[in-house]
Amino acid sequence: MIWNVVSWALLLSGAAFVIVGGVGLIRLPDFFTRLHAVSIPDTLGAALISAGLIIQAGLSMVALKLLIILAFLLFTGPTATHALAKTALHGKLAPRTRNPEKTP
Amino acid sequence: MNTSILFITICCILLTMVLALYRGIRGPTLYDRILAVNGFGTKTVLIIAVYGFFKGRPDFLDIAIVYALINFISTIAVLKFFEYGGLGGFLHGPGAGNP
Amino acid sequence: MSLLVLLGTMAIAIVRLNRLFAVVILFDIFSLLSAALFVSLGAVDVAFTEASVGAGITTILLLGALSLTSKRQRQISWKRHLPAILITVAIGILLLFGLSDLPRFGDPEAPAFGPLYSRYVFGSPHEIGIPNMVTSILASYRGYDTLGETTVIFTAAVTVLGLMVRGSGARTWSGGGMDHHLILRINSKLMLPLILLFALYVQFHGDYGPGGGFQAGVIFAGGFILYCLVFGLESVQSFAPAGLVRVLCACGLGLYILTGLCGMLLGGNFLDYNVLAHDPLHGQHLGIALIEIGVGTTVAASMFAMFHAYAGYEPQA
Amino acid sequence: MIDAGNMVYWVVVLLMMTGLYVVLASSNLVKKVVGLNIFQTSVFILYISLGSVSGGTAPIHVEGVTNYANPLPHVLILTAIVVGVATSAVALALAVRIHDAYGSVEEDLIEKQETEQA
Repeated sequence: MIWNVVSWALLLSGAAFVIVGGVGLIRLPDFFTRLHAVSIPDTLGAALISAGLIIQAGLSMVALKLLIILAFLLFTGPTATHALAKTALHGKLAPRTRNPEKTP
Repeated sequence: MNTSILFITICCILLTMVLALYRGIRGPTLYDRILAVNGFGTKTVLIIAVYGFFKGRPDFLDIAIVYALINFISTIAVLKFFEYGGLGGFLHGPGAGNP
Repeated sequence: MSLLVLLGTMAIAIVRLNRLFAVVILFDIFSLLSAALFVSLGAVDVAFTEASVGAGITTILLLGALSLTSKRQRQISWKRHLPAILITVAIGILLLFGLSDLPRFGDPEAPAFGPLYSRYVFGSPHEIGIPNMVTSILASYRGYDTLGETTVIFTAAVTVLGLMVRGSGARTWSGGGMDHHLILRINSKLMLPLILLFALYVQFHGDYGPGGGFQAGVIFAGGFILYCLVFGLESVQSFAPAGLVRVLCACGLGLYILTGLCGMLLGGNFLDYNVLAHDPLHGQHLGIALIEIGVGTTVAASMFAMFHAYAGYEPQA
Repeated sequence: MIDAGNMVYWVVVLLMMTGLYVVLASSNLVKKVVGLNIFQTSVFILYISLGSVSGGTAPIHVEGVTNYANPLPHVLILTAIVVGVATSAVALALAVRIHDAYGSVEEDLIEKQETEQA
């Protein structure tokens, strides 16, 4: 019973983080700030939701697969975002700064 | 109770997918679109995992793993296309892929 | 349900965009969405295929074609729009009329659930002896169909190679990797064995869960494509030379046909696996495993060969 | 005809129409291929939804479950997807060669060149 409650709490908080990331993707002003928004559901949201599901699955093959999924996500997500930021910088996309000329 | 919690989680992820979709359609830069695709892939992975539990047959997590992998590969392909203007060598010189 | 609305939105957004690069990206999202829809409709094997093929290979091939052609679409004149809209609306109205004849969605009395359905669904666990009915139909009941599809893929690969590769295709390339992405290079190196291992798991687990030769082949090719993208085209030449890949394309198809012929030699029909071993169930297992390997080899080699043809193409002056 | 259960069919028709429209209206050959792919996806969804049954699960045998979705359309569509990507690869290869020969993948520009040569 207590594990059920823990699992629900993890799932709901994970969902909350996913939503926060989504809102950030819309609301933040430029590309580099939006990168931050995407990494929240990629890492924390995915970790919390998988943890909640693992508790529900118990010790089984399903839990192992969930762990593999989590590992892949934690591996690929930051790598892809990093490469993306690097490519954007190379592609002459300037981050938005306090410089009044650049603020829209 | 458990199913309703799972349902709420699915709804939250779907809402975020809609938001990412908005970013993917609106742009403004192409990097934003790639970012949207990348985020969208992660959310699809999560939604498939949660959906399996919601339906009571969580044996299909393999699909979620494929998503995570393929999403990574296609993101890298897009980046490569961008930076080098092609999938292979320097076909048109670096930076030629920039629109 | 909401997935459907999203799909519709995506399609319309694709129509409206003129920048082809954005179109490709949106198409990537579109196939992710349709795969999620397939999962929710219970078609896990189809979702598996769509996820690996639609979102992976199609996107990469479209990008390859874009890099060799123009990146923008010209504005379309109204002369072209109007007849297209008229034809589309007319056909749409006809299709809507056709809808009224379709059975209700999810109706268990629909014609699709006749005797054939019962035979496949309830006969397969006894006759073939594997839990995944999709695999048993794909490889055993309708093995002829799958042989045809594999031949189509082989032919497509041959056509693409014929169109895009000049000379022996064994030219050496230099400097094609993503050299300054250090983190990406190291992580890809770590990912590659995991991807290949997972592809093998999909290949051999296809009897029990979603997966099989088609999906495994695509994932296998995907791993090599990732390596090619990050480290340059020539890096793969040492262990997967172009000639070997082409031979493998044919070998997979050959294995499939040979398995079928073995059935004939042992006294059964073409692609009859019951006679392959001492008892029918064993024979079925053996036959399905063999032709899945054949399909996987052909698909992996064809996909990789096609990627290589696009990536290594030099435009003529 | 208009109820939530049949919404899948409506989306299928919508996707078919958009795919057809892209194929007809756009002059760019690569975009035409994308349109063909959209059209193809709509056919896939139609087949799969015809084979699905309310309350049915994925057609992988487990003890105690008797209500499965129809596996036959799944097989047809599974192979159709892989064949679809193979044929689009051929189409794109042709587009690349056309670009080599004419310097463009826009239909009207190619036609103009053809008429000038004739």
